[in-house]
Amino acid sequence: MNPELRKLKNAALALSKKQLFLPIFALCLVLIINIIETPTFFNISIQNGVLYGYIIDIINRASELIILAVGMTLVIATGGIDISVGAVGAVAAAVCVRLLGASYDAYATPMFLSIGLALLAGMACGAFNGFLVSRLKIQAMVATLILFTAGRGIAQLISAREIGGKMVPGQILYVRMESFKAIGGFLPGVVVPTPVFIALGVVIIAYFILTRTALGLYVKTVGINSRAGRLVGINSQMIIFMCYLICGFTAAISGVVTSSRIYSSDANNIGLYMELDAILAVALGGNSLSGGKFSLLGAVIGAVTIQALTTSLYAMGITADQLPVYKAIVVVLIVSMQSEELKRWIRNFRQKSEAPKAVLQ
Amino acid sequence: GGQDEAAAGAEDDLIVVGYAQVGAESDWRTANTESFKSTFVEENGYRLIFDDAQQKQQNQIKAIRNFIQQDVDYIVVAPVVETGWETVLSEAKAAGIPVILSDRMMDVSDDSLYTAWVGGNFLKEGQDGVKWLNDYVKKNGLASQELNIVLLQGTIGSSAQVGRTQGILAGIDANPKFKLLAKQTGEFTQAKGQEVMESFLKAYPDIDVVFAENDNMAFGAIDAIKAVGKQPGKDIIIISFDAVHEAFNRMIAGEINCSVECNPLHGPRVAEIIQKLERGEKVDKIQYVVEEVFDTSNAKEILPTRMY
Amino acid sequence: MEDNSILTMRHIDKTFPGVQALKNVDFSLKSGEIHALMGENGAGKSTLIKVLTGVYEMDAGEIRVQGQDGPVVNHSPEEAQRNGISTVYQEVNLCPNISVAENMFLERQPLNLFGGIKWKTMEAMARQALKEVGLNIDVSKPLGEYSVAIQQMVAIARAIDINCRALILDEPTSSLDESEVKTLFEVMRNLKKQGVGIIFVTHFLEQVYEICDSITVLRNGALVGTYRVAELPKVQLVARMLGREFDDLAEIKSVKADSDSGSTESIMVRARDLTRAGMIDPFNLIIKKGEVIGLAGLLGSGRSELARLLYCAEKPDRGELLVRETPVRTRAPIDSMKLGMAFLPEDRKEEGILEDLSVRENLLIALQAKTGILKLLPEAKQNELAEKYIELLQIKTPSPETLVKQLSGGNQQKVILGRWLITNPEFLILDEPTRGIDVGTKTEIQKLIIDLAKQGVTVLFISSEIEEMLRTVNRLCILCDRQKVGELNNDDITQHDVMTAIAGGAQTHES
Amino acid sequence: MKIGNYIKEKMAGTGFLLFITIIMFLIMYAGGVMVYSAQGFGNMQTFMNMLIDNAGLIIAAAGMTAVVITGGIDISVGSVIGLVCMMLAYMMQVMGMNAYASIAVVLLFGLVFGTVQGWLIAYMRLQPFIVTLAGLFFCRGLTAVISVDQIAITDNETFLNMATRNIYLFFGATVNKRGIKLFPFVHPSVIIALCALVVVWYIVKYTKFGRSLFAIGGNERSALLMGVNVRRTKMLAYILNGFLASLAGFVFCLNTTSGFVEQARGFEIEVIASTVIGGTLLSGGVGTVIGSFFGVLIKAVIETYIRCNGTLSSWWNKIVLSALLCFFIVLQSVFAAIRRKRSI
Ligand SMILES: Nc1ncnc2c1ncn2[C@@H]1O[C@H](COP(=O)(O)OP(=O)(O)OP(=O)(O)O)[C@@H](O)[C@H]1O
Ligand SMILES: Nc1ncnc2c1ncn2[C@@H]1O[C@H](COP(=O)(O)OP(=O)(O)OP(=O)(O)O)[C@@H](O)[C@H]1O
Ligand SMILES: [Mg+2]
Ligand SMILES: [Mg+2]
Repeated sequence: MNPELRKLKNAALALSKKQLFLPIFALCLVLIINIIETPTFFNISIQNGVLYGYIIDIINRASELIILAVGMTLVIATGGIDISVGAVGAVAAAVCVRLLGASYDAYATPMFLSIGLALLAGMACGAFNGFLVSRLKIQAMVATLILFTAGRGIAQLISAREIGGKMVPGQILYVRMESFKAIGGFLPGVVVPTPVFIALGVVIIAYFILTRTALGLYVKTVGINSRAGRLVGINSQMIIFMCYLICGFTAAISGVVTSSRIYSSDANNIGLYMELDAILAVALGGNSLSGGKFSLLGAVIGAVTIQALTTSLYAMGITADQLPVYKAIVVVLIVSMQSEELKRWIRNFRQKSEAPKAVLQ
Repeated sequence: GGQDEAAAGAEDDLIVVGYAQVGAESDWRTANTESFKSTFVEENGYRLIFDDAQQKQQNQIKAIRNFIQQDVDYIVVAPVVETGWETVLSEAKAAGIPVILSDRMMDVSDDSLYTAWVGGNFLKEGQDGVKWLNDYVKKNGLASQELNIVLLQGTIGSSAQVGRTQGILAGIDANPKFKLLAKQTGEFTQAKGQEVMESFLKAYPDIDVVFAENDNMAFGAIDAIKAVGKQPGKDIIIISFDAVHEAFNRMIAGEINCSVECNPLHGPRVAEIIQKLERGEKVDKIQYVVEEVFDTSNAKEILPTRMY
Repeated sequence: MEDNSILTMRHIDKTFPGVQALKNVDFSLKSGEIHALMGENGAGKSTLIKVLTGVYEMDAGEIRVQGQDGPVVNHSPEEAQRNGISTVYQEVNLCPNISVAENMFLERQPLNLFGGIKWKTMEAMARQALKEVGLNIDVSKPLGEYSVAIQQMVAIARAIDINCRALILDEPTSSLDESEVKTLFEVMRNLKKQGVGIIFVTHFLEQVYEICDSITVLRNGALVGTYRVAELPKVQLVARMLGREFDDLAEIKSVKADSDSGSTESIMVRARDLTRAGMIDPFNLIIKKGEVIGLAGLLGSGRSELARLLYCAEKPDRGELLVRETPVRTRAPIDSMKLGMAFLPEDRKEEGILEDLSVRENLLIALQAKTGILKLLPEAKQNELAEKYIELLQIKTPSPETLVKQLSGGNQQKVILGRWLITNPEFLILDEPTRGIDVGTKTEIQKLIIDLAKQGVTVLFISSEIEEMLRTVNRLCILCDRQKVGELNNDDITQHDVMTAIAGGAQTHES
Repeated sequence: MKIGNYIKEKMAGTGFLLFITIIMFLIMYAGGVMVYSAQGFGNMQTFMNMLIDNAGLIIAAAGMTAVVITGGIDISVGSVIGLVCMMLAYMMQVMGMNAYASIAVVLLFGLVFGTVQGWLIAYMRLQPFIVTLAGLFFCRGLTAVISVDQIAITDNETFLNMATRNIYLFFGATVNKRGIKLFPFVHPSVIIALCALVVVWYIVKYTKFGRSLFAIGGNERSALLMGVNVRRTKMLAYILNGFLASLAGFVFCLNTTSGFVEQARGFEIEVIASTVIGGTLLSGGVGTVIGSFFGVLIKAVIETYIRCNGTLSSWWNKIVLSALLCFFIVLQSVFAAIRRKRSI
């Protein structure tokens, strides 16, 4: 009995691993098309001491999205959604830059302190969302809509500059100290862009927490049936709250990274429309937006896929404003590729169907 | 009803002006708003009703309708876009309220719908940019050699983009030595500007000149250029527009060679027009604000005098 | 096609990943007969029905329906309905958010000339149809506001109202109690007179012998045989179902005999004037350590609510609760768990299973929650426990990693039971634990309860089957109209005594 | 007494949210009239403007309601509207097409687009959010493909007449400073919107299709077992919504008489917001078309507050707007919670 059960279990595990197969496949597809289109796509060279090339660009630019996707995955797993991440990022960026101050030789506030406070600001926003959703039972999309709008206003308010003797908000503040640019650029003597490390760090920590603690299981439970979850002693409200908190945190990180890239706080544009890409990333990772089961790595791959798509479309000389058309088509292709229904059709096509009619899944 | 008249009576002396602003999407815009807010104050005999459209035309249309209900004396609009004002302006006309445009033009079937327009001449700005480049190459004796040019456009369709692109392209065509390699929109933002410039640099290793249709995109471009180990302002000439505060710092640092001003201080000019209209005088429809060209040579002394 | 058979199924095969649910099954239903479909949990009853009604597509086999020459394939329940087959599936399958009337007439609403729904007419019709099954409720309220039992009756009423040649009832009685069952049988007899053929799935043998004409037995997805009721005594039927000789009543009796000794004097739980508005009136209750106490009452009498209050699934409005004589301010279920309580809810679908989690995760979630978020149970331990309880409760599943939603109804119930046993609780609250469980396992569970009691575990046991409770409990607590109306010590009292007690309670309550 | 019963009935079940939504609207409107009477909040026309400004929103919200009731969502509406405006502008201004022909074309497009999305969601079982997100990208991009310029409709007389014709009410006139007597009026767009509203309301409340939407939203599986053709119904919902989106686009274009790439960007958020304010649950199964209508009006009132205040800078505008929104939503949820307690 036992050994064969083991076998079955391993088989099942293998299957669940397969879940990641399609997202990866999709990513590869995008990349392969590239070689055909732009042969130089995979060239990586070292220019003035740092790695250089499309691939590096993709990973580098995907970093923020990856970081966001981590938080978004959790939120979505609880059956919610957070459309405020972009704005929250802007808030964090504003806090960070405002604190750092705009001088060439010294920060008004030590860098790590101001970054820390920026992250706190992000978590505060996350807490706000979490409170609305978990305690007041407000529908996630609407609850987060509030910061989605207010966030940028707050960010503008924070990024004030002294003009003609009085502080005028709604400015674009610039950080001049080179050392701040390292976060979004390169650490001295390192050939890989810093954001990549940050993204990697976030993913690893998240993965560790989810696999070493029961958080992952709890989140799934809450997402599947929070009532049942409550009866088996899981504090659904707490879990949901935490997920939004984490999401706010990741949003803040990505915001700070972006602001360091442009070493300024552009309240109107930092993280603009990022929420959509983040959600898309989660979905491309083979996750259901209705909550429950989730795959963190899937989301990460999804994020990279999106950036790869964008970068390569640019490389193919498609203009920014027409890009969405192609993006849309590819997205539809990828998700249909992952759809149960398609698999079923193929199966039916090959031989009589084995699984229950997907009507009931 | 009665209350209206009462309210109106109380402040008969004040001229009520409704200003439908685009938003606060750039320093330029904020400066423009400030200029209006500081001009139309009670001391000068005005009451300003300010409305911020959050970069959305439909909001602006709503605002104008609201101004009509608030029964203002003048409506000032800085249109988000040039098009689509037929319906609401005809309502304003029916209510007999004069409409003055600031910054962007309006494209309507009959231009009696608005009284006057105040703003910068984007076409001229574009031409000034190229003109500066021509002088520059002459001065530095580069006139003989070919110059490879790329153009970072603004948000497609915005009149700043349309006008400047037009001016720049015309100028480039005029000079056989100038060669336009590529143009793409950076949507007026630093991040996009950087991203687009990066792809330019990959595609074309030998770029000599960058036109950026606003300063922010230029800042992005500068980073992209630095990233490939070239020197902005030396290896690659950078010409940008707007001449915001930060742009001067960059010119002083020698990273931007030239920035063509786009003057946001429309308030006083509009006030003039209103005064004329109050006196029943005739005003001419198109009124440009004065705009200059700044470059590394004069940036340092000008900077302290800048209001934005 | 035979004389008067309404539908016949031949050589039906159906495989799911990991299990062959149906192997070459034949089945035929005559008009005017009530045909019982029997088998253990996971035998394939529901699957057969779902294949018949086009919920699943079969791998092989053919279905013939009276009036159609040539085999028919139903691609959807809708199509099945058009072929004169109306079905009540296992588990209530109605929409909680829309009104009772709408649930009854969905897709069949009475329309006016402009294709608009005539609401008033519809609600009148609904009221009428529900009267037929002895239900008199506000049909304009959302279905979700009524208890499981009522929902079940609505589902039945709906199926009956669709005038059909074949009516399929998959475990309709599992959540009903005596009186409802009686009315249901009345209705079934009438239909029978009208020549309707009825497929009736249940785990209650008495009911089968009370109303059915013939029996088809499935075991592990294979057909054992079809018999006339008269020709097949109870004992043999059970033997056919389980594939081994077995006399449940005898076994249980013997067990019960010594079960009383389980109870001691130390008190486990004491409730003082515990109450929650609209659910149950204030009640006092003392449960001794190691005793098995049952809650008897009619539908909506407040049994579940009483249980829920003890576990703090809902917060009481007033009153206090003492566990081991120390008052508790429990705020959430987790606190009750920490006190050694365990609660198996009545509504498996809504509050029990976590559909998209594996059997293993479903088994271990409670223990995990108890150990805390930071200490994840080691993989090895998880598998060990999971396998242990899968064997102990004989849960039919391809592997511990199978999604629990893929198990048969009864097996899902076992999983939830296992979930709580793993936490080895001191006070076990079971609300309808044997609902939808087959005879074999049912007795297993009853024995289990008694064994637990022997080991000093206190058990609160709710069942709509008074028989079953009489076999297991030491003490019965009678509820009526959301009031506790009395207690009976279980020494040779009969079902009748209990019923009278309930009735009596009702009278005292009236006056 | 009778009214009391009526209200009780309304309070029962899902009617409750609708009920409080309407009450809230009335309160907020009354408040506005009191505080901002000097700013002409009390004028009949101010209310009419709410309808004129939001005609498109009203239609889109009605469509969204139908989709959300099934537990789905459509975030492509904003882009569809943008695209429709661009198509109209391009066809009439650049290609010089006849107004009615162009309108027919865009409505047809709406149907087709809705069908495609519906098919992908209902038959390919792709997630609504993602499919419509792709739809959002697609339409926005297509708009740019058609033209990157701002195209104003200035030549097409028929269309401009439709756009600017005033339909007057013959009461509630106001006289402004310049002594001009202004009768309150609406544009044809409002009439179209209200008609669409009524039709959708009827469909949702009084047709089999409409009720099936609720069943699916409540429990798709059960709906299927009860014999609902889930796939077809879902697909139809998205077709309906696609059509209404394009109709909204047309109405929107009547108001803006132009097409450009950024047109109606982010509009979907407004649509969803008003739908939810109107008491529709994004989890599906609960919602009313009338509710969504009042959702729109409530948004309009909040915005009018800010306009009448007339001093808020860009950032405060954002903050105050969402603060008011937040306040409203929280209040709503509190009411809902109280009621949940009551019912049990
Ligand atoms: N959707 C499904 N996917 C995979 N396996 C399934 C599915 N549905 C049922 N099964 C398997 O088919 C077998 C028969 O299940 P079925 O529900 O027919 O049993 P049953 O006779 O109805 O039992 P019960 O009396 O508990 O309802 C079981 O082993 C079950 O695990
Ligand atoms: N969700 C609910 N909404 C409104 N009333 C409810 C709800 N749940 C239970 N009730 C009412 O509370 C009373 C007690 O219900 P409860 O479920 O405890 O009865 P019961 O004895 O368990 O009967 P059964 O479990 O067989 O339905 C019933 O009158 C029922 O109508
Ligand atoms: Mg079954
Ligand atoms: Mg119960």
